[in-house]
Amino acid sequence: MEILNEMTIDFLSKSQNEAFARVVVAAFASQLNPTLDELADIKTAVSEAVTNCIIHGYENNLGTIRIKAILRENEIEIWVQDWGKGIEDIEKARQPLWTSKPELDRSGMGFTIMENFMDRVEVESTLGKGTIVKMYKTIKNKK
Amino acid sequence: MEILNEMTIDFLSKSQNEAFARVVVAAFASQLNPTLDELADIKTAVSEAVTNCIIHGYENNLGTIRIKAILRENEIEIWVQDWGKGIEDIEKARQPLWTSKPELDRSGMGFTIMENFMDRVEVESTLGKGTIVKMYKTIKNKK
Amino acid sequence: MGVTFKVYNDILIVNLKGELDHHMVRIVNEKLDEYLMRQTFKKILFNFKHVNFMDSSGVGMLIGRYKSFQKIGGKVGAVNLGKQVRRIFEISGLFNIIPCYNDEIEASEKM
Amino acid sequence: MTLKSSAGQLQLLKKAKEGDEEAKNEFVALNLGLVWSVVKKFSNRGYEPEELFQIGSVGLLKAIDKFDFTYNVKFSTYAIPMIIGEIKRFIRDNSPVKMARSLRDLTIKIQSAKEKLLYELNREPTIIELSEEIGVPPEEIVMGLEAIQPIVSLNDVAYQEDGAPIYYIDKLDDGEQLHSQWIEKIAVKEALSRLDKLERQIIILRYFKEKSQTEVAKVLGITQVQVSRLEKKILTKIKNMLTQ
Ligand SMILES: Nc1ncnc2c1ncn2[C@@H]1O[C@H](COP(=O)(O)OP(=O)(O)OP(=O)(O)O)[C@@H](O)[C@H]1O
Ligand SMILES: Nc1ncnc2c1ncn2[C@@H]1O[C@H](COP(=O)(O)OP(=O)(O)OP(=O)(O)O)[C@@H](O)[C@H]1O
Ligand SMILES: [Mg+2]
Ligand SMILES: [Mg+2]
Repeated sequence: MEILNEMTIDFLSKSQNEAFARVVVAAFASQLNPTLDELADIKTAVSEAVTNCIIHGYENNLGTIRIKAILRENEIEIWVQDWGKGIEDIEKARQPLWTSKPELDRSGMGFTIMENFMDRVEVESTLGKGTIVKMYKTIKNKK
Repeated sequence: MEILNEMTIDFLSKSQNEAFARVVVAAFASQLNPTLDELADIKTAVSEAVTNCIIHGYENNLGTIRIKAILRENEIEIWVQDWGKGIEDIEKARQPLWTSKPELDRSGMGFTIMENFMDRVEVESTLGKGTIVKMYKTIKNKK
Repeated sequence: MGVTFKVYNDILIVNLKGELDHHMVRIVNEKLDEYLMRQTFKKILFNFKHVNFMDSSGVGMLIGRYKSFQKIGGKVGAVNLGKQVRRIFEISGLFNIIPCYNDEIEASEKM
Repeated sequence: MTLKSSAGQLQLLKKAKEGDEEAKNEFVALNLGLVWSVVKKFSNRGYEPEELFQIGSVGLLKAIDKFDFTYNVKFSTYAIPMIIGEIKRFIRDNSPVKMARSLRDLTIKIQSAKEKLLYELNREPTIIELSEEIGVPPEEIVMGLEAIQPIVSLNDVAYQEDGAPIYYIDKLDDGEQLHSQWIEKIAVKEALSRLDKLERQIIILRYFKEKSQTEVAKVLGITQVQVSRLEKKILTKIKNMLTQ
């Protein structure tokens, strides 16, 4: 499908940027005329992915997080990328309630939430190189 | 002065992205706890620079606009860059009411607005290569 | 953005304001730990009235408090859940361990 | 707009500065477009454009008075920063109130529009529907949804003191005169709830019902001086609560 609009943003892996990332993606997504619920879904999914970059990808050290968003006629595609630790076993990581950091009060729900709030989630990762989470959501034109 | 936070965003030179660009910079600048008027000033200045990239830099063709923002303790630094036409005579271009496009109903006020709403404005440009507008505003910490 | 505290009978009410993400959870935990060091409570009620967003970090925070309060025979509750917060509670199964009340009065009676 | 040649305009300006009222009026008329161009750049501040236009025109008049032909600049180069300065000064003196009101109004408007459209459409409204209802770009609505502002229901009671409760919906278009700094934060309701009864009465009478200190004194049975002292103390208290 034809690309209507596109943006890429790089920011530091600081926790104060989590809210910033949510607003940026939501503001961009608003061009597809979503409902407030759809916007809330997108914000939540982005929040999960960005938080993962901060606490798992970079383990709270400083690094760059990149979010890319593509708007097509009825769909938003969002990539959340880090150049951090990477995921050893993606299938295991995506299991509900599986977390590598129980001591940090993580419940292992991030991927489950992303999968529930977006329509499709793909994860690419290489140990020591980084991780890209790609998420897709259909936003039908309402009138 | 030490960099507190930093972000870089690339987006397409479409006019529907002007509002998006304003909100992105405003959301980022909010971390310095500006007053609502300081935020409005920043948004207006960014709007002028982005509009210039669209109508002068790319002359309404498609291109990439890059905004970079750096937060220091009492200051925000904003770069607005395009890889378009470039400016032939920067000094002349910066004159109040000077415009290369009077037929487009432009008043030639953009740079004057940027200079009056931000504290300092620097312009770098190379014909055929592009333009970078760098703007600075002091945002004192209020407590 | 932030957290304020109020005491209602023997319940510590934690008034949350803002988006309960990883960043805010850190702040809430810090302030809450500080508060609990000065005075212990066995009952804690999180007020979500001014929270219109929560993610897994908020879930983790609530589970963490549930566990630590359980150890001392205490209870954790929540009030005033908004729409999005409610969804996160449902999806994460939080309703199974954190009871939600309509207001402080009901919480006080039932906790 | 008929544009006199710049040489012609310069002549007019010369005559105007020599005391020729007619030339001055004509010169001003020719430059009102300039004032409007500047006013347009302040469209996001919660002020009526006509109001800012009047202020900007004052800046234009000042520029005419102060312009000196020995300055090596065009009149417009000199005038624009003066017009901007005049408007900015006006905004700064009136400000936090206006901007904070417009921001708070936005929050309340979003809530109100959401409820209205939900009822009308029988489904969640889209962001563009909200945008059209409120008259604010979608991206700004996204920012307005940020939880720095607590979402208040219009049917929430703003406060209630011995009498009919005042709802937030009543406050939407009122001209409260609220003390400059603290209105920037919108957690007024919470702060009010933490005052004691007398403190709350004073704030309500002074800032929501706009009574003078003397009138307040009469209602409460204390002296105007006491009201003044108490008011100062209360505002400091509220400010501290809100900046914590
Ligand atoms: N960007 C990433 N880089 C490295 N590892 C990651 C990344 N994202 C996720 N992971 C791994 O996948 C696991 C599961 O992630 P998920 O978000 O589902 O749960 P969590 O982050 O551990 O807990 P929660 O999201 O509930 O706070 C993580 O524990 C981590 O090991
Ligand atoms: N990014 C850019 N690329 C190429 N030329 C530019 C760029 N920005 C500004 N210019 C040149 O500088 C001139 C002055 O810009 P300025 O913003 O002050 O006025 P304007 O854009 O012509 O009118 P207005 O901003 O009032 O609509 C422009 O007319 C244009 O020739
Ligand atoms: Mg996670
Ligand atoms: Mg311009």
